Amino acid sequence: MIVKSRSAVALLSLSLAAFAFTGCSEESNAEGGDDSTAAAGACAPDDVKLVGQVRNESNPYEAAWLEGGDAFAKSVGLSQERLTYDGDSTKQQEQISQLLAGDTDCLVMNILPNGDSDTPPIVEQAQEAGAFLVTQWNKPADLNVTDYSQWLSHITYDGVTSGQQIGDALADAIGGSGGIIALQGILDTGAAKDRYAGLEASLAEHPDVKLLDQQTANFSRAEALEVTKTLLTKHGDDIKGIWAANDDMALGALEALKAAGKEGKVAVVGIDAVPDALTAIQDGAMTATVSSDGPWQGGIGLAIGYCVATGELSVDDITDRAWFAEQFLIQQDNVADFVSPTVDESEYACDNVFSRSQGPIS
Amino acid sequence: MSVNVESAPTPSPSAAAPALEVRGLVKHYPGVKALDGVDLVVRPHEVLGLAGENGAGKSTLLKALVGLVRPDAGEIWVRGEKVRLKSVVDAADHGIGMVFQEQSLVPNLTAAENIVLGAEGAGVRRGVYRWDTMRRLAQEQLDKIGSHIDPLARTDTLSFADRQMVEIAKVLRIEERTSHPPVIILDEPTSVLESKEIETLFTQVRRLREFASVIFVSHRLDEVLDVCDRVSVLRGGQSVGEVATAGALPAELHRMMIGSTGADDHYHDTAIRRPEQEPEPLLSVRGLAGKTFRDVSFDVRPGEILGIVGVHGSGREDVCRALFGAEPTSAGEALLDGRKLNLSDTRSACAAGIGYVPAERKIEGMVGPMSVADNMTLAKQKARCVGPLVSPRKQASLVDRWIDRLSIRTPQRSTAIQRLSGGNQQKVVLARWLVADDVRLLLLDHPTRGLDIGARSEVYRLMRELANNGVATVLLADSLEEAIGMSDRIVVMSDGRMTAEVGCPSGNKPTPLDLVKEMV
Amino acid sequence: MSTPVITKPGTDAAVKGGPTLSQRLTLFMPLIALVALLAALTIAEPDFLTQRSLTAVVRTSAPLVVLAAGATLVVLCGGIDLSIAALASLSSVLFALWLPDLGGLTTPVVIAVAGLIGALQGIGHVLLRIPSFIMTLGGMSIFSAVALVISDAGPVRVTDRDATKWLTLYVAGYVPMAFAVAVLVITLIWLALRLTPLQSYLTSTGYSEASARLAGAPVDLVKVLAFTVSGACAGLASIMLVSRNFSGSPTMADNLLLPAVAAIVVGGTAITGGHGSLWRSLVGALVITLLRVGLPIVGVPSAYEQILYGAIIVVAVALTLDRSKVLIIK
Amino acid sequence: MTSPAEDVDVVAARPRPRRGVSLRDAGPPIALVVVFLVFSVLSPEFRTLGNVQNIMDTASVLAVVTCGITFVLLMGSIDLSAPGIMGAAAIAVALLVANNRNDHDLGLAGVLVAVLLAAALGCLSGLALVLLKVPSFMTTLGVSAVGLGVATLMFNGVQPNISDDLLASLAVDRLLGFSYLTWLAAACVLVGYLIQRYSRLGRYAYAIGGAEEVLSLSGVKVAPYKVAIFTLAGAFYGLAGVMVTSQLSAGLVQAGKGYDFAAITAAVVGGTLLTGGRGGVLHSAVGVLLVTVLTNGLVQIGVSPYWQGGVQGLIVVVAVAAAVLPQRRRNQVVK
Repeated sequence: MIVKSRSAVALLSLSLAAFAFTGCSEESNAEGGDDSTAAAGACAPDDVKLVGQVRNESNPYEAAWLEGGDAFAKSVGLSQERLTYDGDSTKQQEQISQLLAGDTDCLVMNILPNGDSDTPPIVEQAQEAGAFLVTQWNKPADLNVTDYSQWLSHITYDGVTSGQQIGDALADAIGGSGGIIALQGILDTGAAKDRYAGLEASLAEHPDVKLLDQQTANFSRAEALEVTKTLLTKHGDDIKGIWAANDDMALGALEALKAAGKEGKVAVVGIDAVPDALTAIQDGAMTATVSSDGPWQGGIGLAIGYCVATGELSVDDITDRAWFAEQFLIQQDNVADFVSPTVDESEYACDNVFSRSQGPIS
Repeated sequence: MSVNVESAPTPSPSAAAPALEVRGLVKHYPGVKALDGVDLVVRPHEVLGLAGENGAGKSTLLKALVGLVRPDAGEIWVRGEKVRLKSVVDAADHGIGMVFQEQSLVPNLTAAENIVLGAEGAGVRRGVYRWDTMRRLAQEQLDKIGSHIDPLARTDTLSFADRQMVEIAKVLRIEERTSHPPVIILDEPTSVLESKEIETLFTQVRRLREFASVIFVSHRLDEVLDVCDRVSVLRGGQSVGEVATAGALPAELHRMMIGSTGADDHYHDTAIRRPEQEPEPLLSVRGLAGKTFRDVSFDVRPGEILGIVGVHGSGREDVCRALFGAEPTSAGEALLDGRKLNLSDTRSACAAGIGYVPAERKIEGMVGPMSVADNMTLAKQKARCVGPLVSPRKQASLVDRWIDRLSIRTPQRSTAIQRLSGGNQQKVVLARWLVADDVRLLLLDHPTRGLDIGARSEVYRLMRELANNGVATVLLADSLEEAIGMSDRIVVMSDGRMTAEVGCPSGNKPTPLDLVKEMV
Repeated sequence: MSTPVITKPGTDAAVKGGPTLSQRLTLFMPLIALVALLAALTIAEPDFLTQRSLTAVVRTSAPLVVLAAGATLVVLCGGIDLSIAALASLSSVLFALWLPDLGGLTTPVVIAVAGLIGALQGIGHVLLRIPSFIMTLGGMSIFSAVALVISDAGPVRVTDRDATKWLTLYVAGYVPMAFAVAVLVITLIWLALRLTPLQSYLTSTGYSEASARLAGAPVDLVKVLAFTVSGACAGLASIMLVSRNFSGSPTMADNLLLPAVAAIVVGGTAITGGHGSLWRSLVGALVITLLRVGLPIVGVPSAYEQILYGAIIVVAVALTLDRSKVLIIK
Repeated sequence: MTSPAEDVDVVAARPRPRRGVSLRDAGPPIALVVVFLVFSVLSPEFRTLGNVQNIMDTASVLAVVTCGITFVLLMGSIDLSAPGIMGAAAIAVALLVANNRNDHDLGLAGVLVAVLLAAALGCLSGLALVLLKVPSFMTTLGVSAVGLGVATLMFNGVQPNISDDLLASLAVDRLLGFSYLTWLAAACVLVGYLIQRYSRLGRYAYAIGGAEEVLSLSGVKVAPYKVAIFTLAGAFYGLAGVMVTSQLSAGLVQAGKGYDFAAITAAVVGGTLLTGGRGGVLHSAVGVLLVTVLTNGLVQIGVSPYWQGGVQGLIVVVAVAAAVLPQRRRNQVVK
């Protein structure tokens, strides 16, 4: 028996080794394998190593983000190394520090920090290692990009505005008065905080709209389903509208409404413009969402880093290093324009990378 | 093999040939020659008694007969055909089944399931249980032995006696694997039964004789003579003879078993004359009561060996554990040197200089994978420490000294204890209490269980030595003979109460029968 | 009293001793697995075998090592501690909250409190006779709940970084302080066991609790002690995490639970208790860390990464588990 | 359980008092009723029919998962593979029925395939257990990771949304006030109970948890049954994954997140012992309801969501303590 199991082990481990190789060989060409210590801003285009890190590939928005990164890398004849950390802050830090322990002279990182509090250590390590860093979405308000030479840029969408825009859209949809419930995102993220602030602002302008209840569903479709179900039974028909801090939760809420047979009777709004949400808007199941362009975000971060690394762009020339990207409120009338987001190559041109900037983060 | 349930068992055509025959069976264990050329003949429809001291090789022989042990040499013949038994199932296919001493039932299944386990036959169709069929199959078996228990009762809710009935019923299933009358082995079936249950068991055995051959193993010679047609005696792994039970006396059987006359000298009674005026009692138990015993009072003096005897359920084991703080007490007290013992945990008992050797050596006595040295010093850590720290040198010399003194056979002191033979394991467990030279009271629960004769006589000698050096001992003996042979005084317990206290000085020992009267 | 001497030899003869070759092999199997994995990663990505990246690996592994080492004690005496990760998260929050008031004292205080919480679990386990699995499963959810509430479900920034700066330094320029501390902790615990009867008590409890009790070993005390150390280690681990993230968060260490248990078992410690050591867990933790950060860094796509991770830990355990020491495999 | 045929003296000679057992069996249902009444008094919303429906709907998935894990626990093994297996099944079914990623439209067949995939994964942990002799704790941990990997592979960056009417309707349409999913879960519990009571597999699962060695002594080969049990459990997880997909009408890799410990908790609260051999599907079902009612009730009376996990943890400890205390013995081994 032991003998049998031993041999079984041997067999398994062999096949594993083989597996490991196939698994790795795909990527091994991604590494520029020479240790030429090029000073910052003077890397040969071929030496640049592009890395994009998001939570996981099992979420449409972030998967699209990585696709965008690949697209840009392809456009400059390189390839992007994909990293994912399963929404696990610890694992993200571990990956970053491991990554920065390698050859960092021409390393360009386009990072989606798990939460505000994860940004500082990432920035400091990048600064120390001299890698070119672009972060998106999450950063503590009191952390200034300009204090670091290697932290080229922090890009985000104006959560307050988007939160308010969909808030107003929701208010109009329910005829300016009635009860609504709010589904919050991961409370630790700037995005969640700003968007909720936007909702409050909108509520201030619509006194007749009453916020019946607010719970966090952690940006998760499944959690949103459960929370909404419970809130529906708790408040019943008082609920006229549902404000969700992102589309995944909005879609979860839609399912809950479907199960309760209230589909179409309750207005639902979200943010991010993920494909499912857009179709939902087309069918009139959802009222509104706000565009955020995953593919573009995946590309632009790398583009900025690439331009600086290759010296085509100097950090000092960047006017606003922490800036809002342009976004649109999407409703049934204009949804058609956004169903297939396209990124124009020209937007990645080094003199044009800030074309979507809406000005500095206030 | 026929799975025909209804047909009543028919006597086999080859009734003339022995149902089972064993020729020159040999089995070695590390350090022990368990079987040394055993011969055995079981005729159809007879009850053959198998007698022998512990370690005479009975259990090994039985295991060989049901395929749990592969003999190194010798042959097993079933109804005139030579067989190699590779497993219990294999043995069953040849019509040999055994009721194990430690019961082999699944506690959380019903009696019916246990009876048909592994051979459900019609009870299961395409993996689906048919409880009614199941119940019927089981009922048939139970009827054979005239037991009235409910087949669908969960096994662990049955009394021990009923569980044994279930075991017998389970074994009888092998009839369906062979057309011949089966051979049923009963290993120490009575050791844990009360007299009433024993009677029912005996009627079962006689009933079995109708359609099967039976090998009946028991310590209690009177029982053996009572229920068996013939008795075959083993000693030191060899068959030393046969006795036709008609008119035979326990004494002569016993003589064959121990190979000499009288019980006493076998137990090395060094016949030391104790001082006339009795010393003050070391341990005085006063009105001790617990779950299974009440109102127990006795004294043990320094250098005295007190035997406690009683059938299963007499509560003597629990008294022993209670004194060591391993069993809760509800009333009474125990004084050591007039100082009240704290019976709430084993720690304080150890601290007070009490040592306990449990019956279940492998489960409760030793830590199998741990080294001989660590096992030996487990209880008396101080003995191997300098201040708070362990001194390997001190431990080594201490352990080596005791390995030598008790002549423990072990490759190194670092060998895992589970790799030693039973006798040496027991000596290590005993040494555990001696290493610190501070033990004053030893509680020995079946200290010689499962040891071969040599190991046992060494344990006896060690007990004597300790007694002569003033250690008081409470002994739960393996057999009445052992109790009588070893003890200076014997307390008899029955159903949780003390029924008698018998003086047992060397030269003037009571007979087993004297005690049995008090036990039941 | 003088001790009895037995002169007559017994009938038992000696048995041959000494471990077999396969046993010797399984003894070093964890190390072999570690080296093999490192080799595989290097083949896949030559740059991986540099002093800098190896330093990064050990620096990264430090919290996991400490967590695993602590829990190993509980596993050694036959239990399991599922609460370590949640307790570490809670501790990280406590640290961040208390730092402003307690200053330099915070580190010892947090470790002490964590140890105390661990002890409480141990006491509940031995007094109420609740299986450790359940006890710590309950503890896990309770600690996370408390952490969420006191931190209001968000991270707590640590502004005064000097308090944890020392953990980010390097010993002799190369060895990360955090890892050095981890190794130091293991060494201390190991010595405390080796030099005192504790080792015997722990091992006997793990192998055969009944025997240990009937030999008068302080089984309950040993268990409580194990849980206490396990808790304290969780506390220390949390401080290492804080020193890395400059913040404490109620979910910071949660994802380290299963890796920590995996590290223990991959190290070859029997999950049934008795057999094993803290050093094995150290090696196991390094293996797991290599899998966690190594695979993605050498460019294994995340999907394959998970599949490999799953398959490798199973195989690793199959190789490192010394079956002669473990009777039933459930 | 007690049998008329037992004669008196036998009853007297019973080895163990029955009290502990009966308490373990009766305790959880009583607790369930009590908890329900308490919340009904505290919160008017709680006692509404709508909320009862909501509770049952919420419980349905957990109930199915717990069904599967119960068999593993009965054997005395443990199973942490639910998240991975559920994820894989969820994506698989989403890709096989009518969806937005490809033009498969296998309908029920798709569901079947997904469940089979899950069963295969379960079988994998069983095989690793009996062939490689690796503790189930680790094999299932590994299989969970493998399952997540497989799921991520199939997910491939684009959310599969299902348009299959049957699957979509399961979560929405109602029969006698309860969604079809709830009825499906009820059916699973029933099937589980039948397997446990009337199939050799189920009974042997008990026996393995009770006294594995006796089985082999009786000539039963245990290994195949162990593998079969893990396969069965995998199938249940797979079905649960399908149910999640129909609830969200989309395949999520994280479909099974957190269901491993949740299911173990529920089973244990219901009176299924981790040591194996005791409890069963019905016990676990009660446990599931108990846990779900608690969570829902706490939300209804407005307890912060953060506390809810903690309260559950407390309940588990209390439940087990209540079950074991009546029959604690000196020198008893508790791992």
